[in-house]
Amino acid sequence: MLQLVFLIPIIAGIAVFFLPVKIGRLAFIATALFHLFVTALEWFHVTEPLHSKYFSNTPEGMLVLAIMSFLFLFISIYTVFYMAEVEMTKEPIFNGSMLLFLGAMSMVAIADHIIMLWVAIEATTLMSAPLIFVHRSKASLEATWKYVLICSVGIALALLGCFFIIFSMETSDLHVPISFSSLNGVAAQLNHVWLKAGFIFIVIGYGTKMGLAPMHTWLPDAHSEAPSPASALLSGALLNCAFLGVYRCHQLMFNAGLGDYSSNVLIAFGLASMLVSAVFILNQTDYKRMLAYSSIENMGIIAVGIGIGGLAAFGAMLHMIHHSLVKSSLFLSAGNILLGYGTKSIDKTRGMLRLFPKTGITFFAGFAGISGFPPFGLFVSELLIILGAIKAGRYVVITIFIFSLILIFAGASRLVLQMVFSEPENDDKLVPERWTRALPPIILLLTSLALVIWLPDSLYQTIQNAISSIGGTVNG
Amino acid sequence: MNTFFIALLLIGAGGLQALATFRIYSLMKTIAVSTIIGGCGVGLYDAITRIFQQVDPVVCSYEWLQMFTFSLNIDAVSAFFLVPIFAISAVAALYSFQYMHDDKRAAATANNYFFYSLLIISMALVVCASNLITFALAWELMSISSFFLVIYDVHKKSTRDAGYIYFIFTQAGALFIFAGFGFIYSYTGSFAFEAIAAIPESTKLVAFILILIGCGSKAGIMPLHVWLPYAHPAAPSHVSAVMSGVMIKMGIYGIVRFYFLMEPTSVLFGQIVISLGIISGILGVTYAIGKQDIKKMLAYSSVENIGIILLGLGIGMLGVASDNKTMAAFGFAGGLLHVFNHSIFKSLLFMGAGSVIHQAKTGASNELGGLMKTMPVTGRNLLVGAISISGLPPFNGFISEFLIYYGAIHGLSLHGASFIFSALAIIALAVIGALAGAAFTKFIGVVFLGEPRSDKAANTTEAGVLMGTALSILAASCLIIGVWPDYFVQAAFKASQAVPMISDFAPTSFMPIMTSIARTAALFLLLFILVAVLRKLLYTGKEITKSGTWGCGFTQPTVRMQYTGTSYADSMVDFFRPFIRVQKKYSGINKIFPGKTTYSSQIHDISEIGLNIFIVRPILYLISKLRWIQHGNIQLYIGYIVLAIVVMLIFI
Amino acid sequence: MDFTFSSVSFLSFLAAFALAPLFMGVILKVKAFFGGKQGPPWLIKYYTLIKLLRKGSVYSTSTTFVFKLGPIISFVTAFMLLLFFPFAGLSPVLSFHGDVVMLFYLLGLGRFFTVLAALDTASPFEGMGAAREVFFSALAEATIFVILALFFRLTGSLSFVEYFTGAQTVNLWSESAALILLVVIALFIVLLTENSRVPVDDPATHLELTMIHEVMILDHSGPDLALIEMGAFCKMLFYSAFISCLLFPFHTGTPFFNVIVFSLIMTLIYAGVGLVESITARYKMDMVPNFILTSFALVFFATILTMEFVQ
Amino acid sequence: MIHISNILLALILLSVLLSLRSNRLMALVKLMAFQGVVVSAVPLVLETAHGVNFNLVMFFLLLVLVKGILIPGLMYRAVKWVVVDREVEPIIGYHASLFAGLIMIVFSVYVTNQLQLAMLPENHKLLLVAAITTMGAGLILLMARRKAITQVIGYLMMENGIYLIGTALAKQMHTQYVVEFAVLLDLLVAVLVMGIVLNDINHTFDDVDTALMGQLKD
Repeated sequence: MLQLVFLIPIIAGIAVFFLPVKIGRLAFIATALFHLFVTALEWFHVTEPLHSKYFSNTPEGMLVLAIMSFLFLFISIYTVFYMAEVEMTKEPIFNGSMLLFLGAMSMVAIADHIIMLWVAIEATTLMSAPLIFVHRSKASLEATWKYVLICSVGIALALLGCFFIIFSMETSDLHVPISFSSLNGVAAQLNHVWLKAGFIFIVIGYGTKMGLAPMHTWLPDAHSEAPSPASALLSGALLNCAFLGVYRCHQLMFNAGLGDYSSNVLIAFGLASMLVSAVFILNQTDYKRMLAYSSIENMGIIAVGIGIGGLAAFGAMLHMIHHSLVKSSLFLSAGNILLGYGTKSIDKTRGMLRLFPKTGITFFAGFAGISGFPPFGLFVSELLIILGAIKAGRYVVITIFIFSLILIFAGASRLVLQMVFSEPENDDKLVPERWTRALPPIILLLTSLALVIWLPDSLYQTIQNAISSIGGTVNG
Repeated sequence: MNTFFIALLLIGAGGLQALATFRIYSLMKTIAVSTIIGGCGVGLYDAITRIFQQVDPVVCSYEWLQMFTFSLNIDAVSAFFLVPIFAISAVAALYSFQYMHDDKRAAATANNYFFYSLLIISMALVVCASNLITFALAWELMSISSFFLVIYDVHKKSTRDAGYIYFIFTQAGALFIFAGFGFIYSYTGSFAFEAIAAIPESTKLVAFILILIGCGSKAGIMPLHVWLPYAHPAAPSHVSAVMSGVMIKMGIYGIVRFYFLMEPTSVLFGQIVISLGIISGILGVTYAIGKQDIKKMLAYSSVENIGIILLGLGIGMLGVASDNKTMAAFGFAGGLLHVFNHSIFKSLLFMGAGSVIHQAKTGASNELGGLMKTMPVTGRNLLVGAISISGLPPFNGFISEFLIYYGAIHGLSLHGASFIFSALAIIALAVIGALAGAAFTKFIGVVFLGEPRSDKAANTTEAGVLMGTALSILAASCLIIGVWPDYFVQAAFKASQAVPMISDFAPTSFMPIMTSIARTAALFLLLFILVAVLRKLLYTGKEITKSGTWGCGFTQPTVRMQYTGTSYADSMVDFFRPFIRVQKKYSGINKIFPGKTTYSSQIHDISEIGLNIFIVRPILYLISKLRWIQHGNIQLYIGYIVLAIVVMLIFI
Repeated sequence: MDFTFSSVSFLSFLAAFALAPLFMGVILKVKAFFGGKQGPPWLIKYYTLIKLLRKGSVYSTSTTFVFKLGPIISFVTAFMLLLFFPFAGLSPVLSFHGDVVMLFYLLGLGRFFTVLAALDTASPFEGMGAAREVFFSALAEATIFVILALFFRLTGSLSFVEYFTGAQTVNLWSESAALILLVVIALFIVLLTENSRVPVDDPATHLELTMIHEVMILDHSGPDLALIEMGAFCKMLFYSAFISCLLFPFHTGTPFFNVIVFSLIMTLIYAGVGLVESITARYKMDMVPNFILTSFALVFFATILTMEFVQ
Repeated sequence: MIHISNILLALILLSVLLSLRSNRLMALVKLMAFQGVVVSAVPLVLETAHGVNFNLVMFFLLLVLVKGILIPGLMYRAVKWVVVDREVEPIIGYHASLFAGLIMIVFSVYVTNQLQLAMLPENHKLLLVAAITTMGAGLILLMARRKAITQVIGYLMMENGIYLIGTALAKQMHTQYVVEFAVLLDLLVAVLVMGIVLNDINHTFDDVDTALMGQLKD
C-alpha cells in the first residue's frame, strides 16, 4: 500500500509526542528505518497504490521520496545526538514534528491528484513550522512567522493555479479525474490560456516554497533559524518536494504543447534565483544563511536545467539528488559548527581545521562538492546542464548561468576558506567534536561520492523515466 | 597501457600511504618520495618508448555513470606531454625530501604528498583523456589537488588569499572550458574526440576561444595570469616547480589538443594566439624584470614563456591556415619543445629559489645577494637555469626558440596579415629574448652575486644534498638538450604530426641544421675551454692579488650602495610605462641639511588593476546596492510575490 | 654545417682577427685629427693588448668565478662571429642555414656574462652600467631581428654567406637598394649602440656615472681585460664588415679587387665612427632609447615596404 | 434565486470595502466572520440550479463552522486576550486602501470582461468580479498593514477570494469533498499555527507589530 509511506510517519509522529523521551528517540529512528524500507518497496513497485485516484507511483516522485527517506534516516540519527547535546526540553515535540513533516513530504511525493498535491505541500509548511519555531527565540519566531505567512500566501496562489488548470479542462468540455496522470493523457486538448495562467500561479506558488527568487525571501531566515537537522531536512527534502509540484505542472504544459512557454518561465525564475543568491552570498556574514542562499542557487540551477530540457534535464535531476545529499551534509556540519562555536557568524568561526578537524574537513569537502568539483556529483550535473543549454542554443542563459556560478563560487569560497583554514581566535571549544555527530554528514557526502562512481541501473532508469515526460534524454 | 597504469598506481600508492603513516615522519617521507619517483620512472619509461618506438596508440575505455565512457588514449602528443609530467614530478619529489622538514606539521606534509601524487595522476589523465568528459573530470581533479598544494602554509593569510585567487581562476576557467565543450557537443552530439573535426568553422572558433580562455587561465596567458604571481610564491617550492613547470602546461596542452582535433582552416586562430603570445611574452618578461620577490619574478617569467610557447603554436596555426608546411611544422614543434624545455628550467629555477628561501628565510631579492659564495651548488645550477631560460646557446632554451624563429621566418614569405603577424612574432621573440636576459641577469646578479644585502643572506649555508642533486639533474638536462638536441627535436616533430596537414612532414632538410647548431654549440664549448686554459697559462707566474672593489674614488663603500634589483629594473620598467603601473614614494629633500629621506618604488600589474577596477569593484558596488532586496520587511516580501504575478501575467 | 677548408677562408678569418685592433686605431686617428692633435700611433691597440697580457690581476673580494667567466665568454662569442662571416665575399670558415640567429644569440650570451661579471663586483657603478647595457641592447635586438626578417624576405636565406654570396644577394647595388639604404643606416645605429660608441656611450669619458660599457669592466685587469678588449674589437669589426658587405656587391669581381675595396670601405666606416664621435656629443641617457628605436622604425618600415616589393 | 446570489455578492464586496477602511481590530474580525458566512453560502446559492443535495448542505454547514465560527472565534480570542493595542496601524492609509479597493473592483471587472468566459452563466461573471476583488483586497491587507494579526486576516480574505474564484470557475468540483475537506483542514491548521506563533510573538515582543520583526535580513 503506497499510502503507508505517509501514514506510518504521521502515526509514529503523533505517538512520539506522547512517548517518554528515550522511547521516543528509539521510535523516531525506528520509523526512519521503516520508512526507508517501505520506500524501497515502493521503489521496486512491490505494492500498488490503494486509491489510485489520489496517489500514484511516478518515477520523479519516487526519486524525491527515495532521497527524502535516505536523508531522513541519517538526519534522524544525527538529531538524536544533536538534541542530547543541546539538552532541549521539547525534544518529543521536535522529533514528532520531524516525523509529521516526513509524512507530509512523503504525501507530496506520491500525490497525483492536483488538489491533493496542494494539500500535501501546504501540510509540509504547517508541519515544519514547529521545527523552526522550536527555540522560541525572537529570531526563530520571526523566521517562523515569515515562513508560515509567505509560504501560505504563495501556496494559496498555487491553489488558484490549480483551479485554473481544472477550469482549462472544463472550458474544453473534458471530464477526466483531475489528477496529473489523467490530465497528461488529455493535455493536448486543454485550454491553453487557462493552462498557462494556472502554470504561472503554480510556479509562483510552489516556487515560493521551492525558494525561487523573488519569492525566496523566507528561505534564508527559516534555514538559518531552524535547528540544523531541521535545516538539513528543509533544504534536502522539502525544496525537492516543492520542485516536484512545479515539475508535475511543467510536464502537463509540455504534454499540452506549451513546453516552450513553461521552459522559459522556469529558466527565468532559475536565473533570477541564481543571481539573487549571488548577491547575498558575496559578503555574507552568517554561514547558515550562506548555505540557505546556496540552496536557492541550486534550486535555480535545477529550474534552469529542467527548463532547458534534453540533456540538461538529466543534469537537473542528478543535480537534485546530489544537491540534497551534499547540502544536508553541509547543514549537519553547520550544526556541529554551531555547537562547537556557539555562533553563526562567519567571522567568529575561524580555524575549524585546528579546533574541529573532522567537521572542518567534512564542511570543506561539502563545499567543494556544492561548488561542482569532482569527485562529487554536482560536477557532472552542472557540466551536463551547461552542455545541454548550449546544445539547445540558449547562449544568453548559459552566459548568465556561468556568470552567477563564478560569482557565487567567488563569494562562498572566500568565506569557507576563512572558516576552515584561518587561525582560530582562541582555542575555546563549547562542545568537543564527537564521531556520532560527525559521521552522518560524512556518510551523506560519501553517498554522493558513491553515486558518482557507480550509478545504479535502477536509479538511472528512474531518472530517465522521470525526464522522458518532458522530452529529456541522455542522448539529447 | 598497463605500464601506464602501473605507474599511476605506484604514484597513487605513494601518496595514499603518506596519509596512513604520517606519524612516523621520515619513514613516511622516504616511502612517499621513493614510491612516487618509482612510479614516475615507470611512467617516463613508458612515455619515452611510446614516442620513439612507433607503438600504436592505445585506447582503453570504461563505462561510467551509465551514460559516459571514461576513455584514455596515449598518442604521440600525450606521450610528449607525459615526459615532463613524470620527469619533473620525480625530480621535484626528490627535492621535496629535504625541503619538507617540519615534523611538527606531519599531517600537513602527508596531505601534501597525497595531493602531490593526485596532481601527478590527474595531469597524466588530462593528457591521456580521449573524450570530453574524461578531460573535464581529470582537469577538475587537477585543479582541486593543486589548490590543496598551494594552501600548504594555510595558517598564513597571504597563502589563503593566494589559494582563494587561484581557486576562483581555476573554477571560472573550468566553466569556460565546459562552455566550449558545450559548443562542440551541440554539434557532434557525442563526447568523443573524433567527431570534433566535423563541426562548422564558426562554431570551431567560438569553442576554441572559450577553451582558450579556460585553458589560458590555467596556463597564465596575460590578462588571465593574475593568480600565478600569488600562487607560486605561496606554494612550497617543489609544488611551485611542478605547477609552473608542468601544470600550467596542461593549459597549453588543452589548447594544442583541441586545435589539433578541430583541424580548423581559418587564419583567425593563429592570429589570436600570436597576439596573446606577444602580449604575454613581452609584458610577462617586463613584470619579471620589475618584480623583486624572486618567486613572483619567476611566476611572471612563466607568463613570458607561455607567451613564447603561444607564439610557436600561433605560427604553427598560421602555417596550417596558409598551407605552409614548414611554418606549421616548425611552429608546433618549437612550441611543444619549449613546453618541455621550460618545464625543465622553470622547475630548476623554482626549486633553486626554494632552496634560497629555505636557507635565507626571505624571498625579497633586495635582501639577498652574494649567495654564490655560501650556496655554490645552488648558485651554479641556477646560473645554468638562468642562461637556459634566457634562450641562450648552448643550452636548451635556444633550441626551441630557434625552431620557432625558423617557423616564423618561413612565414615571412606569406602575404598580407599573415606576413605582418609572422614579422611581429619574430620581433616579439627577439625582444622577449633580450629582456629575459635582462630579467635573469638581475635574478642571478642580485641574488647570487655581489655582497649580501642583509644578515639573512650573509648567514646562509648550502641547501641539502638531495636538493642540490635535484637541481643538478635538471641543470645537466638543460645542457644535454642544448648540445645533443636531435632526439628531443624529433620527438617534438613527431608530436606535432598529429596535425593532419603535416602528418607526412619529415624535417629531413632541417635535421642537418639542427646538427649544425649542436656542433656550433659544441664548438663554443670547445673554444671556451681552450680560452679558459689559455687564460690560465697567461696567469701562470703572475701576481694575483685580492682587494676591495674599486669604488670609483669613493673610499667607504657599503652594501647599501649596491645596485638593487629595483634600480636595475627602473629604466626598463619606465619604458613600458603605460602597461605597467609604477608606484613611487619619495620623501623629497626639503631642508638645507637633509634629514632622513626615503624612497620606495613598487610595480603593479595592470591586469590586476584592470580586473579590480572594471570587474570586481563594479560587481561589488552593484551587489551592495541590491542588498535591500532582503530587507527583512514581510510586507515587502509579499509585494515581491504580487509583483512576480503581475509581471508573469503581462508576459502570458 | 658547411666547413670550408680552403686556405682562403682561414686566411681571411685570421686576417680579420689580426687586423681588428688596427681598425680601432683609425677611429683614434680621426678623432685626433678633428681635435687638431697628432694622436696615438696606428698600432696603439696592439701595444695596449701586449701590455695587458703581461700584467697580473687584482680581484675584488666580492667576486666569484662568474667574474672570471665574463671575459672568457664575451671573447669567445665575439670571436665565433668572425668564423661565420664572409669577409670581402670570401667564403667563411663555417656557415649553415640559420647561423645568423645562432650568432646573435651567442652575442647575447656574451653580454649576459659581461653583465653578470659587472654585477659580481657589488659596485653600484657597474650595476648601473649593466642595467643600461641590457636595456639598450634589448632594443637593438629588435632592430637586428627585423633586419634578419627583411633579409629573409629578400633572399630566402638565414645565413651571412647566403646574404652576401648567394643567388640573391643584399646590397646597395641590387634592385631593393632603397630598403638596403634604410638597413645600412639602422645597422650603423646598432653598431654605435652595441659597441658603446658616441652618441650612445662615450668610451673616453672620465665620469663613471655616464658610462655604459666601460664602467662594467672597471674591475677587470690584466689578461682578463685584454680578452674583453679583443672581444670588443672583434664585435666592432663584425658590425663594420656587415655594413661594408651591404654597401658593395662582393660576390662579383675578383677576390683581390674585393679585398682592396672591402678594406677601403671598412676604413671608411671606422673613420665614420670617428667622425660621429668627433662632431656629436653623447646623448642624455633617456634620449638613447629613442635613438635606438629610430633604427627599429627604419627597418620595420623597410620590412613593411617589402609587402609591395616582393610578392 | 439570481437575486439572492447577487445580493450575497454585493455583501461580500461591501465587507471587503469595509475591512479596507476599518481601523479597529475587533471590527475587522467581525467583518471576517460575516464574510466567511456569506462566502460559504455562495455555492449553495449557485448550485441550486442543479438541485440542493445532502452533501452540499453538509459541506455548507462545515464551511460556516470553520469560516464563520471557528476561525473568527480564534481571531476574536486572540484580539481579546492577546492584543493590547487594538488599532489596525496601516502602512498605507485607510483612504488610500479604500481607493485601492475601488481600483481593484474596476480592475477585476476589466479582467472578467477580457476573459473568454462565454461558457459561464451570466451571474458567474459578477461572482468572479467579487472574487478577484476579495483576493486583491486580501493581498492589499497583507502588504499594507503593520500588525501581524491583520496579516492573518488579509490571508484569510485572500483565501476567501480564491475559494470564490474556484466556485465561479468550476461547474462541478470533480471531487468527492475529500479534497475540499482537506483544503479546509489545511486552512484551519494554518490559522491555528499562525495563532500560536502570534501568541508567542506577543509574549516575546510585547506587541504583534511586524515592524519589530525585521531583524532577519541581509
